[in-house]
Amino acid sequence: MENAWLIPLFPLLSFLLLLLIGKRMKEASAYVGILMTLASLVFSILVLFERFQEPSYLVKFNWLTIGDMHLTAGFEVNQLNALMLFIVSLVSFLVHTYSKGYMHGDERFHIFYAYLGLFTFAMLGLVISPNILQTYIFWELVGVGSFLLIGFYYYKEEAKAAAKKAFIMTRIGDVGLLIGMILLFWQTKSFEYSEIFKAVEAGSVSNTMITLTAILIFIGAIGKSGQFPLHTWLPDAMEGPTPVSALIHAATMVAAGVYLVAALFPVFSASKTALLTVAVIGGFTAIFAASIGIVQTDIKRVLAYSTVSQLGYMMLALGSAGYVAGVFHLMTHAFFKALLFLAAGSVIHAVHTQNIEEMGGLWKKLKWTAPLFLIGTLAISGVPGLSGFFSKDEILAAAWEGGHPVLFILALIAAFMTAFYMFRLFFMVFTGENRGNQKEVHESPSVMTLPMLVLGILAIVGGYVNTPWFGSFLGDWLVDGNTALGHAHIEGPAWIMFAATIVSLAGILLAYLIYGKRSIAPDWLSGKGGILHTILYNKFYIDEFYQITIVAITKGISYFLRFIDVFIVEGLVKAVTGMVQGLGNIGSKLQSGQVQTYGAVAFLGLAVLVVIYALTGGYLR
Amino acid sequence: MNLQSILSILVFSPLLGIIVLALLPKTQEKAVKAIGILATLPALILSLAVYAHFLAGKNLSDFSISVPWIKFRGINAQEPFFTVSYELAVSGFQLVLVVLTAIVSTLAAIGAAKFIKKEWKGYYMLFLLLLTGMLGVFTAENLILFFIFFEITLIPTFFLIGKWGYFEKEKAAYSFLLYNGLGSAVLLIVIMILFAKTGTSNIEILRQMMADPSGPLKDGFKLGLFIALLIAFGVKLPIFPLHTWMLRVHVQAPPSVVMIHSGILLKIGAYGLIRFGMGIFPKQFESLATLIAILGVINLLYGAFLAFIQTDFKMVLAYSSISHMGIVLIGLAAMNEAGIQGAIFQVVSHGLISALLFFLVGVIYERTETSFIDKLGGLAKGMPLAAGFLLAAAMASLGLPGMSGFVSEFMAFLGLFKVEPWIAAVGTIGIIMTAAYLLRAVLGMTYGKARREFDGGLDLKGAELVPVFVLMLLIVLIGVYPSVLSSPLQATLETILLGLGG
Amino acid sequence: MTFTGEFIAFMALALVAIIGGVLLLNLNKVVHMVVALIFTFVSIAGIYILLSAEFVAAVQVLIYSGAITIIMLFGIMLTKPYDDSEAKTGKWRKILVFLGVVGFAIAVYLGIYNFDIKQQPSTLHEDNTMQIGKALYTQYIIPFEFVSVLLLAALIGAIILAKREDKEADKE
Amino acid sequence: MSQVPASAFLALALILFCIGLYGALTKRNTVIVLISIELMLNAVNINLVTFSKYGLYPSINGQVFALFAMAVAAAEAAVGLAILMALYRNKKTVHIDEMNEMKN
Repeated sequence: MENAWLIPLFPLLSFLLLLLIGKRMKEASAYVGILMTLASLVFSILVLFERFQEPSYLVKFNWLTIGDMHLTAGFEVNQLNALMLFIVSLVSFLVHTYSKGYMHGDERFHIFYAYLGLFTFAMLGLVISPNILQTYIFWELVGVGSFLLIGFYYYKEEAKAAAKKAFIMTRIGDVGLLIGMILLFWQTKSFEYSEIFKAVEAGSVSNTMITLTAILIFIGAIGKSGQFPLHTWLPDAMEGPTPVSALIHAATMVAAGVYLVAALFPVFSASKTALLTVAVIGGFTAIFAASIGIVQTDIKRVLAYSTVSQLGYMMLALGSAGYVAGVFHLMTHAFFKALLFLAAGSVIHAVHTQNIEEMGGLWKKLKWTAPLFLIGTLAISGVPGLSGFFSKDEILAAAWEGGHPVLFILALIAAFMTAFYMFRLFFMVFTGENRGNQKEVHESPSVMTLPMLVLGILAIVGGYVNTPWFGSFLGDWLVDGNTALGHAHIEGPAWIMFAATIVSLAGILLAYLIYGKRSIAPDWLSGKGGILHTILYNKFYIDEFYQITIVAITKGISYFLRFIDVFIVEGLVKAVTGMVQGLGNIGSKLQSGQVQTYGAVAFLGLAVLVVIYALTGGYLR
Repeated sequence: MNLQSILSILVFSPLLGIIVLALLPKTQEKAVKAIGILATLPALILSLAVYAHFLAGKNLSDFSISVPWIKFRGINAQEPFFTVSYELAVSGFQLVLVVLTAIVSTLAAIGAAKFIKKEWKGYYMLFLLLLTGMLGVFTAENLILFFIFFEITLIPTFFLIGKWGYFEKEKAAYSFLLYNGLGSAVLLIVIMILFAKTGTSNIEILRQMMADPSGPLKDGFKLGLFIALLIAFGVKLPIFPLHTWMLRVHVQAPPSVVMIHSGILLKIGAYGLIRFGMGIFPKQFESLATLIAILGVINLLYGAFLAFIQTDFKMVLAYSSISHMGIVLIGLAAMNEAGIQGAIFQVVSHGLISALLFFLVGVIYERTETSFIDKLGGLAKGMPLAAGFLLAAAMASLGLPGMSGFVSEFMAFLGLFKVEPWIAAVGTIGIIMTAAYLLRAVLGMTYGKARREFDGGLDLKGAELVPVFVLMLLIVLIGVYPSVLSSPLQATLETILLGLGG
Repeated sequence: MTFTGEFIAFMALALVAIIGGVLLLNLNKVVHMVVALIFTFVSIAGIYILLSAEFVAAVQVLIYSGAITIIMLFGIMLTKPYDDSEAKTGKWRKILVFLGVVGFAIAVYLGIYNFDIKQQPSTLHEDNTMQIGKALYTQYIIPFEFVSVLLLAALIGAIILAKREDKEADKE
Repeated sequence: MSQVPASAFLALALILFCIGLYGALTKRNTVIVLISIELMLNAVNINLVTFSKYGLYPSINGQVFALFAMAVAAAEAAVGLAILMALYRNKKTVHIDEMNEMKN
């Protein structure tokens, strides 16, 4: 574990190397990236296994001295960190591999790999940070990696807008995090997680302050994890290449918000209000995003809203004091959502469109992709036996036990909707007639299918590390007797599991009836163009709302200030210069060229002086 | 070599270049350019040597020099002599600025070989004179000497802007001279009053004299002097509403001059505020701290909001400079280690970043003959390196961690949140706005559809890469390992905080 | 104070000088003005004699009453002194200047009216010309030579200035 | 020993000087202005000569200076008139208020 600091450095090396010499390496750049992330993965696995036996490991050194305060940097390997390291490096490695096939032929191939390296570096750095300042630093770097990759197709106006939006919206959240972090610092005199927890536990921080800082930090998580009301950037971020969506906007970065809340869980759990806020925002986002996902027609956007919804789920879990449930779902979600995105990428790669209304009947043509996509869909829908089922069950139990029946019902409805829209997606893409006009549809090369296969396996078996049946290994390990983190496993009533199963199966059935068997017209809910459909299709007009409020207000202030700048500030200056100029004009008018006038003036001056002299006798007293 | 004479050599070494240039015929362009660049090197090497001396753990006061210079009596023969000494010295803070000046100047000289299209000889002679002035400003240990160097920076800048600038260069040059002339007039009044009342113009002695409550000046009078200083350096910084001159200069001056101007000359304002405002009048600074914090936030937001709607990228950068100087004020107003250190970091960091940004703008302008955002677009295709660095520089400017902008912004806010949380909270809007306006501008230029066809070979090449790489390297170095900058500052900070009664 | 001959002479000369001056200001024709001034100059020469400066008096008559008045008359005759163009300056200036002059005169007069300096016996009237000659050729020899140079320069300058330029001459 | 006090001569000089000054500043005809200036110089000469006789140390120096002043005055009159002639040729006027070449 002493060498855990190497893990983030490999991708950084890949980034630097590719920036400098990537142009000459062309597509061989992929090997650099793959090799480096493989190294990270190997180290991560080693660290993970080491962590099973050994206690946490923490190294720090002085980074910056401010007076008598020493800010440190370093790295820490604890349970959560080790797990995150594994997840991130694994998904990153798989995506690196996958991209070799997906990005084949792009003229900025090496840049893509360089950016991937930068992002992976930042993400790995984020998860091993021992203090909140370092977390913040990598937090922002992750944002930049995401920004660069969203805007990878820089010549597309949509990509440009999406990248900008992603950066600015997450920045709004980041400022919340920054303020919360600084306030926490002045309360506890430290950025170290351990010091902060100690101070919070000792009660040296007032309750309102904890609530305030926790909520401010949560704003950061909202921004990064695409929670309502800062969620709109995430669906737009789908303008980036699909592997990027899989890596950043499904498995890792967006989960950073969840990770942050998890990492600071002792602070959150010290304030009921903060926890409730997290839970409510999470629950609302889960159902809100799911409802939008029902009507979207872009395959990636459906997945994106599903991501938002699932992240809301995790937040709900954390907010209901289900630490283990949240982290568990984070892990399983990383697997199956990455799988779904990679599979979707494979589909897009094959048919060159993202509109699901132009797909259909691809089951036979995509021999590998289709079953893998089905696995992912089943997992996310919570069908028993797959990973999503266990984690979702855990969350529902946590919500029930957390004492929020309303949130519990919200979660159930969200689960139903998830199952419904995911299978709607599945049926529309893979079954029925092909509605598009693709001539040749090829299965993707093995370099793309293999990573999907790995993820597919994990999506199936990933849940078995923490089940009510075979013991809650993950939970025990994560909590490790730390009471601040809550229980290792929440034993909910048995009916919850059945309810969850029934709900998801109902969702699947409904989707099958509408889109698979077509025994119910697709416009049963409300016809296309109906009010409900329109609202959902336009995502509740949130973007438009922001456009007419925040953006317009900002512009308004700007123009108002420009008015001040141009007319008042500049006007004052003009007034002053005008005054001087006026005086000058008067002065120059006096220069009439009349010699006698000059002489008269000079003489009058002399006369006045002489008179004064005569009257005063030479002294002015 | 005698250590004491090093600073004098450092400061006056560019004059040697002027002499050599004066002897060269105008027509030998290459030689003129080469000497113009070479003449900045002695200062660079010497300043780095001084820095190395400091790193070796030796005392910076080895370099202090004090030679009697002017001596005269007042009207009354019984009064003691007024003496003005030729005094140069460096503290850690000054050293950092001297190194910054030397680096940016060398790079700007390299840039000038590219951007300046006529009369290199005159340009480089003025440029080197300016360099001497700047180095002198940062090393002078005496108010009179400081003022002389301060004025030396004004005149060459005026001509550099007025002769080699763009279309409205004369107007820009005059408004530069007008504002800064007024500012330095106020400064001169303050210096003269201090000199007349105390009989000394040595900064260190003045500092001790002012700290003494039984000193020769009353508190109310000191407050007046401090406000005058704030105005004098506020013009330079610039503080809203004294900023309009600087917009014109940023837009009209040639890029290599703006590199110097935005990178170094604006910093003289911050330097003066810290050294004299805070150093000599700590109590007065404290009593106005809230006001300064509010001014800082106004600067920050005002610049940011206005940058958001500009159509000319140079204007965006000009307003962004105003905005960033707000952070300096915010940091200073915090009156604690974190804030002041943040402010100094911001001074250095902004110097590097804006030099880089203006260099890149210069390159882009040279290729495309416009700097309007809506006329550019899609530059990433024609000139990927320039676009990449522009984006990186913008990221540094908006305070991306891992680059110097973040460290300073972070510390400044860290400091202010301790004393004025509400003002600081309002100020954080500026962080968001910074991201918004920079991305809007930079993405507008580099991303999107290319507005025109670019032929090959437009990208950065050859000597142009040197400044870009060096500046980027320094920005990242400070961002990743801030101790490289903070360790020389510790002694200075302690002195200042001592004065603040911390 | 008794009315000695000297005093009566002074009063008469002073009166004539002042009347000449006043006429200079008030006459209408330029030539008359110059003629009025001749009276002033001559009476000033008389004053010089009262002040035991016979040589200066002689020179005064020669240069002022003679040379300068003559060239001024030439100047008047060579130009066209009478035209009907309106004056460009108002009468306000005249009033102001008049007030200023009066004020100045009063102020200075305050300084000199009781200026009673003790007289010393002097020998200025004895061989006045010889004394001047001695002073000029011994003590003031260098300034004297300079004056000659000055006069030469003035001569040449005046000629060059007054000479018509060749082109103009060709035209006419 | 003179019966007339020095202040009388000085007062005369003052009056003449004032007349000359007034003339120089108000007369339109340039020739008259020149003559007025000569009158002022004459007033000064009276002062010089007066002080050469009166005062603690009477001496010939005052008279010598008066002579120098006359020489200078003569030169001035000559040059002044020459300038006047040149100007008159160009502008066809002798009125001083129309000679505003110094304007602008």
